[in-house]
Amino acid sequence: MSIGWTREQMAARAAQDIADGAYVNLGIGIPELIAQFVPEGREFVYHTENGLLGMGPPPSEDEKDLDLMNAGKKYVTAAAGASYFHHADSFSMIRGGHIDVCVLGTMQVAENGDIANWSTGAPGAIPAVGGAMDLVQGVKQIYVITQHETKHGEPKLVERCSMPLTGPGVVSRIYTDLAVVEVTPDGFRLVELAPGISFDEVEQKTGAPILPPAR
Amino acid sequence: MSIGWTREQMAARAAQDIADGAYVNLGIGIPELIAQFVPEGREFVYHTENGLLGMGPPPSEDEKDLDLMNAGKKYVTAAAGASYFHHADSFSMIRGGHIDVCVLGTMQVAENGDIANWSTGAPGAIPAVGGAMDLVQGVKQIYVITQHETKHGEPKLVERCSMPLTGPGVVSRIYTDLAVVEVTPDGFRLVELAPGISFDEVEQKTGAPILPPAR
Amino acid sequence: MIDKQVSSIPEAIADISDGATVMIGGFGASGSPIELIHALIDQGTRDLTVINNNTGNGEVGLAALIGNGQVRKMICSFPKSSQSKVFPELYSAGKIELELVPQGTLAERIRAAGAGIPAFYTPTTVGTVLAEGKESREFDGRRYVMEPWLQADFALIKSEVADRHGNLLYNKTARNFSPIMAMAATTTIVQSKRLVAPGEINPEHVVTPGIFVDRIVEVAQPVHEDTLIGQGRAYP
Amino acid sequence: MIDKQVSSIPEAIADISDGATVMIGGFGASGSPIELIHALIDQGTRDLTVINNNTGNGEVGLAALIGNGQVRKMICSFPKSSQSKVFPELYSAGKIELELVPQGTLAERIRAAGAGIPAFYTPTTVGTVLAEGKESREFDGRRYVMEPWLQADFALIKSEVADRHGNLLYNKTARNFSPIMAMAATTTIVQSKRLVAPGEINPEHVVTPGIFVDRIVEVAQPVHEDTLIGQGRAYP
Repeated sequence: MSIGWTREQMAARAAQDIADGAYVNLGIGIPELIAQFVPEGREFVYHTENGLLGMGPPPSEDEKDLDLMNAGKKYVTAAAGASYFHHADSFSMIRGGHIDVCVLGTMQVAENGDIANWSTGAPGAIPAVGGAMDLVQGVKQIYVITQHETKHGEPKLVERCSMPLTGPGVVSRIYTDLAVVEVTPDGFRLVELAPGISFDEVEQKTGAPILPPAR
Repeated sequence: MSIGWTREQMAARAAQDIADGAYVNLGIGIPELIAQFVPEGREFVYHTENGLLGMGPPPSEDEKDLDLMNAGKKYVTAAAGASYFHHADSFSMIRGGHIDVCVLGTMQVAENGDIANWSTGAPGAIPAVGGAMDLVQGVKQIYVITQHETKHGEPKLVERCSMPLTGPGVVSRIYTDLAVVEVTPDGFRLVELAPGISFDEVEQKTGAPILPPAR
Repeated sequence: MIDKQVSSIPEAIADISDGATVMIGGFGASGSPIELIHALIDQGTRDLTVINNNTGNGEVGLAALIGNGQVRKMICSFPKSSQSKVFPELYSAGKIELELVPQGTLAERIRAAGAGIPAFYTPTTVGTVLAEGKESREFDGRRYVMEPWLQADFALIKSEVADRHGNLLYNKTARNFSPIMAMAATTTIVQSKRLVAPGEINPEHVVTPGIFVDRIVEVAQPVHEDTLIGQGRAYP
Repeated sequence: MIDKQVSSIPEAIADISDGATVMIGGFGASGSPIELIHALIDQGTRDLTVINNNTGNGEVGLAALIGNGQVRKMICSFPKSSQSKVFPELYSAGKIELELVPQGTLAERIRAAGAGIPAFYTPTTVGTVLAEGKESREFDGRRYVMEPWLQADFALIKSEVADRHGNLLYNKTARNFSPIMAMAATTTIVQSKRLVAPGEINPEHVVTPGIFVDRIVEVAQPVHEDTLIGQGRAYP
């Protein structure tokens, strides 16, 4: 069995690709870990769509304010230089192209950049979209962090998404436990392998052709 | 010659028709005088479209702040309970139907409620509209204060405006030096005569049929 | 004199009648006007259309209003919650309607109603099933869908500080949808933790100008939805 | 580390090049970033499209920029002024273009650009000559015209207080168009009377969040347009 990157290592690797001074929106789950791995000398400003720019780390029990939460409804703090605003202003930041990077988890991502991460499409499922469709259309760079395969060993990087799309052609980079993959006009292209992982293994576990790294 | 109402009396008469607690936007000129004639026991809140709700009277020389002006670019004060906001929010108040009454001066007003008060339409004139077209479309009640005739003795209350419209069918009441006139589905109707003024005189100086007061 | 204060919660909401469309501020538990919602449960108003980002948590507040069968239709972006089974059960049983609106589109539709903009174009949902049936067109080579404004008869809002004019301050991220809902509703009803004299709120700091507020009732010690849920409470 | 401060005005505006579209904050004299405008005159940048509610006053600031022949086109709502003959003379001589936009539509088009809304509908201008050539349609029995967003390459803004993140406070009605212009421009350049450390501005009071600001230059003692005009000054 392969080893690859842990969740923390995936987050740390993604953080390397975010520029100093970037405005960043982090999805729920592994993406949230990025805030723990900001590279030395860089400062990211976190946007949370419920109305806070400059989100800080979780509060101590003393600091906790029931009215200060993030979009995942977890208690957070406000960093120095933060600001509060209403929801229409918050989504103006998103839709208006002011956020530099959004890092999301996903169920599927396709070689053309399509992403499906809001609904399995199963009959009877209660649809719930939140801000996902706004984020993928509005943020300048959409990065995905995900296990390379589902729990059932099926590829999450696919030729075409079988689940309902969140947005078409929006993803630029994918960080998995096995590799960093970019989405190019020619499809998936390997950027970097996790330690101990071979290109063959990544190719085998990817549901679409994958190109070797650009020279 | 008729006497009729002075500018101050016209403003005072219009103020009588504004309810306690109303949000009011006052145009430049005679409409501004309304603020001096608020009826006993009533409170009006003045909106000025450059970004202040709760505009107060002109400042003393000591109070004057070069950054606190009204839409007519005159220095003003902020009353207790005032708020500042940006221009898009300010015109949301107007366009969104939140302002109760707007009182405007005019060049012409027609029996169907059309108003023309932004451009003579003369060739070569520099067009300048400001917020007039937003106000007439957005505010709940549009009142007009104007001399009944132009300086050249021509009627300002007309069958159809000959000048370019500011907005169609928007005016509900007109306060002139001679009379208070309402705009009804049947055209102009007299509400009240100024002291010493006869219905005949008003009829003669109005460029459209005018109905006697409703019983 | 302008004085939008009313003396009791039941009086503040008395004219919300069956069939009304009601916006309720709050994102999750933060900013939820629990006392106003519970009064609406006490009043028994039915057949409501409720606009909120979510569908409530636990068995208090909005979840309790839904659970009590008073809501015909929810308009929201995220009707699932780890802390509430109320909506999912009713929805699965076909007993409540749902209009699913992406969060940013929901916010913008509400703001548009307050700003007198009957419709606008957004890229959100383009290329997805949620764009089906929507009018779309291209601007500068990119496709957008048209979205209509979203108006309401009433908005129920929680504020931190208010004055008799209706000027409001909020607490941190409890602000969320409340300022735009106050703009969009015909009648905006506010429960405020503190009431101050006009002039005590710095005009530079006002978040919701009084023009958008119709009634204010003081609720000096509001319960927080998260506290009630932590105590395992249900309403009524 | 995020630090949007630049050390000089010429440096702040150096990349504004010929042919750029520039939004300039201010309503009349209030909020006009005089020092940034005068630096643009010094720089000699030409063929500009300028977006402002007016066309400047006297022979300083925006009026001086226009008078110096650097502006190809004005987009504004009220190009006349009792205090300036600069624009009217050039316009009558056919030497400058004008796009006349009603004030509320101007504000909303700017805000739309900042919010990623390529077009919206408004009742303003319906039934007037300013609606000619515009697409219109009915919603709920009332007619509206469609208006496109209004984007810019640069915004020049005057603030009262700023921090290195770009969070801004304004002074009274000097706020006017500045917050929405900061949203709508690719690059927003701010002259601020005071610079403070992050955290000194209460997050509840921030008017323009730093995300909308690119550069800040301190101008501790800005001249006010009205003061210059009162002194009969001309620039340069």
